[in-house]
Amino acid sequence: MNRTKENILIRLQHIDRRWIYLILWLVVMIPLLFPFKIQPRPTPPVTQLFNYIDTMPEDKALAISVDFTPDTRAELQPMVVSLMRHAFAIKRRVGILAISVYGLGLGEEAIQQVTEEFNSRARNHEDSVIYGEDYIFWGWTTPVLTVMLGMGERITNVFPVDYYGNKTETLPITKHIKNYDDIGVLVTIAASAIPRSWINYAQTQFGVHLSCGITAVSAADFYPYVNSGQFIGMLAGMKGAAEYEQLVRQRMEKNGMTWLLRNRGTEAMSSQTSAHLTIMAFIIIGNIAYFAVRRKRK
Amino acid sequence: MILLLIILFTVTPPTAVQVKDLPNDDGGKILITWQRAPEPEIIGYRVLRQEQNSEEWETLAFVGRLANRYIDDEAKNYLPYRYQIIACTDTTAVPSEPSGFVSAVPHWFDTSTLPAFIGTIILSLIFIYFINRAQRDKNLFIRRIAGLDAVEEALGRATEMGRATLYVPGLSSMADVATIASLNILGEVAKKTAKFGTPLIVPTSDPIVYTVAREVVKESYTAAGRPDAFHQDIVFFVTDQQFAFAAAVDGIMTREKPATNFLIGMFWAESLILAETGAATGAIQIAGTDAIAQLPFFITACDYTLIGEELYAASAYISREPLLLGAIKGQDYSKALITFLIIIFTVMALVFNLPVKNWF
Amino acid sequence: MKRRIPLMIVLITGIFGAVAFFVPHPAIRSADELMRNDVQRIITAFSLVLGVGSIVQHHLLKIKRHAQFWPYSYITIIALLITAIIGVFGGIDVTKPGILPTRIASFSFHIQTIYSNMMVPLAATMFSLLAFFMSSAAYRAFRARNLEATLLLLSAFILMLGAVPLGRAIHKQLPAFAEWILAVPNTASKRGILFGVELGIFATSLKIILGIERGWLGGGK
Amino acid sequence: MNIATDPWIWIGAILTLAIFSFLYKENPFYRIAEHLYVGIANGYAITFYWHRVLVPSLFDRVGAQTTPLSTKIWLIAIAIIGALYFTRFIPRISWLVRIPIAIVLGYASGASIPRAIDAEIIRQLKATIITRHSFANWQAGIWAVIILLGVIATVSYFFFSTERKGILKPLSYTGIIFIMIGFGASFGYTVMARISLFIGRLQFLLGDWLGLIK
Repeated sequence: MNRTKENILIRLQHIDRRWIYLILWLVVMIPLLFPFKIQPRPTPPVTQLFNYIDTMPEDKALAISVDFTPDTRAELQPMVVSLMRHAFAIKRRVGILAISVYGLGLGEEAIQQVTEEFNSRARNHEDSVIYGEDYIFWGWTTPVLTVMLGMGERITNVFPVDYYGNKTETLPITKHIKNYDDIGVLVTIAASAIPRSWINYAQTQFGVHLSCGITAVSAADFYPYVNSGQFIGMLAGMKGAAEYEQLVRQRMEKNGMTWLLRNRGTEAMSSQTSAHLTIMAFIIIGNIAYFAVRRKRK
Repeated sequence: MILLLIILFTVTPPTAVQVKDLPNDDGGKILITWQRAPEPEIIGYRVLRQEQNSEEWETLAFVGRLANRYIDDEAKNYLPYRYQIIACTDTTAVPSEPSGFVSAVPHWFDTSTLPAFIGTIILSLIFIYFINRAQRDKNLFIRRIAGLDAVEEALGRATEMGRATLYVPGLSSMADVATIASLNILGEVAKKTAKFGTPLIVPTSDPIVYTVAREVVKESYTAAGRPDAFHQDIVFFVTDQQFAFAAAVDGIMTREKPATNFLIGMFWAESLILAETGAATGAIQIAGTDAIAQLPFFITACDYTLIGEELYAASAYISREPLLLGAIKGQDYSKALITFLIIIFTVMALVFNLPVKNWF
Repeated sequence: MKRRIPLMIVLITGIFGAVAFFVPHPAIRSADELMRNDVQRIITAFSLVLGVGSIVQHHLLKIKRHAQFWPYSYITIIALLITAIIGVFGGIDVTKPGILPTRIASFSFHIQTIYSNMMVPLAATMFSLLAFFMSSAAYRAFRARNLEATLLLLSAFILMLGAVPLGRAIHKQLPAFAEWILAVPNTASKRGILFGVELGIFATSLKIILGIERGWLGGGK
Repeated sequence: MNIATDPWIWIGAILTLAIFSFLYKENPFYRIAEHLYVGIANGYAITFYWHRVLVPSLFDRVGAQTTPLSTKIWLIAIAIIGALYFTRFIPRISWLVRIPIAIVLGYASGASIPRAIDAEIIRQLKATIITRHSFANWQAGIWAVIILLGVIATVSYFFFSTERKGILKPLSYTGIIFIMIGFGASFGYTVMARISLFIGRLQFLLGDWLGLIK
């Protein structure tokens, strides 16, 4: 009996790594296919941004700058989606732009998804979100400095035509979003140092309120700006996205929008959580086996 | 006239417009500062410039309402300019008084780099002293580094098993110290594989590193008295693409099953891809890098890891080259100097409350 | 001569490279820009020929010798040739077509298409293998053998726990503790290693410029 | 289920699976993907250097009428130096290959000297110094002291001139303790980012390719 037990432990110590790979594959894939509910508790930086947007005056718009590239999509795209949902749910105008040309496709994808979610459930004109009235996709232009400074004077000068080729001057929303003064908060979603440029130019020169959504890896670099109040809160990595999704879901339910929407951040977070727990379990099992065998040997 | 009066009453013009040549630059830049107007309806300021002997004012830029400085970086050197700042609201524009004239001048020394300049001089002197001393005193002491015993042992094992040795000199260029240190170690490893007659595989990711590594190995085979054993396929270039290189080396590791893998040099995220595949094939693995972010992965997946500076020391130790040993000495004394400075400055700051952080 | 001329060159270009850092004057700075933009870039581009020559030769040799798995060598050589031909003659810019058409009906085989649909998935997948390798490395290596290994294990464990909701559930301060490890002991050790590494960079650069470090000459006379 | 019809998605998916198959064992699919990858990567490098470096920096400028003659001569001289790399294949003058290497290496070495000191050594030294300001709140002050001790201990671990005796012994041991805690932290901190990469690949396979998730 003891002998077999020891054998198992020894074998466990030198288990074929492919079992580990298989388990990891499954624990990441299954939650993606069949999302289970974990409800991450919102951390202060996330709540701070949510509350700020939630209580923004009605005439202030939310601006989202899609500053990342497709390689960090898994982490950052859910932020764009849930920020848009939040603004539409509380009927605030939304302006979207891209600092990186690769952000255009990602911005467009998020717009398609969220407007479809709202418009397919709208019963009247009031409920639906309409391009050029409720939101605008300014698109992309270069150089970066021109965008960040020019938007403080007049957005239509920076983006004379929008992403779809409309003259921005002719769109009704333009009357309400002339420059930074009409933007309640601009959220830059990025995996690079771009949020710092937004602070250096848009904020120091125009005092625009900023916030950011970044990858988990770069969170440590941006914490100081949150602490100093230069960013109103921050969404960091999938965890930040998932927490924001939960807050938006609760807000929408309160507003009577009890829709079943995909929350990619939350779903990915279930994968993340199960993967982390699995790896930690591996470490624990490895050590139990190690110590059990070592004690036997003594 | 009435309209103009209204404007003047509602918005005050920017005041105290100051101009000066930007210091420490390559010329062509003038710094303009001003006092902001207090009115909240101002959206920003327009910066205007006039050349001496010209009537024309040109608009340089529009800056935000919180800005109180602008750097004109399009000035011609030695040509005097003056500037004017216009406060703009949605409907009005109120100009300041024009500034005085100033011209941009290029500078020969960037005073902000003075600490680095002093540092460069001091450290250079330390190193040159020790390198000189090393030439006279052949017995400079360097403590033995544990990982080096592992090198011998690993090569011995490869011979016993009759299997190949894989040596990856990192993915960076010759400009990286880690690559140079790695090629020094490669020279010694190649001498041993030549002597024992075990096959050596050296995939590279930089064309120049490939060229140099090839010469290094060739020379080692000659030095070991086995020039016949050197063939042109020992060292080869794979690709400069990070993950394509990792894919290829993973393939080599699993197909050739080397008994020993050396992963020494500069690595990025591919470090663990290589190290874990190597561990799976059962090879003895010796890693060494100064890429701090990759060290945790080598530590977990390799049998022995030369951490940061140990890599340079190992390259000096293994080659027993007095000049390299002298440099290690110089490094030790420089570190002692840095430690000393940290402590001294801290004491000065805490005890005497001196603003040490503003000194450099 | 075979050694002296190259050693003279490193001395001159080396001193120039260092001086350019301290001197903003356009006389030096524009020369520095020429050095970086023209000289370095163009010379590096030529060096690729050595690399490509080597990989092609390596695989031709395998084919010739019928070494193990030699048929796969054809794949590398053919893929290299096709990609280079499409890229060089088809143009790299989607908006500026080259002399080679890169589209058959609706099927594009432009170099950027190849890049985003073959190189990117391949790179991303190789990169993502790390998720697996981290698990197996952690399982194998994170054993509490001695104090050092235990600390390595514990700090990794706490950081992982801090990243998931469970960490907060165990103790409210756990995520903050994880951050503290990252911000305090981690910073200290990184900084300590960095001093040595940067001094090593300094010393080696100095040795190269002064002609003491000659490994790069690659032996020979 | 809404499987992709774009052939490129299929190619991407097949290559993705071929690389993942390596986790099980080295196999012909992986071998094909690996050899293909190396070939394409080199082909792409040729394309890149041709279109992004040689054409705009060299050929276009030498060919343009507006380029001054001195610049043309200068550019041609650089090209000749670059071409010296080819002498590696000619044994008698193969030493000439050292000239372009010397130019690239010398400049890079020289440029890195002041930068190593300015950006790294001085900045990190400055950050480690404790001032009264560090004690603005007592916690931050204690952390600053720990960092200072940790830095000194870690530095002492890399002291090679003497054996580890006397004060160096406990100090360098403290150093390795800091190093191990730091490495563990980096490892644990990176896990999330790497899992994210894998989630990204699964989203491609299950979403873009198979259409199982939207």
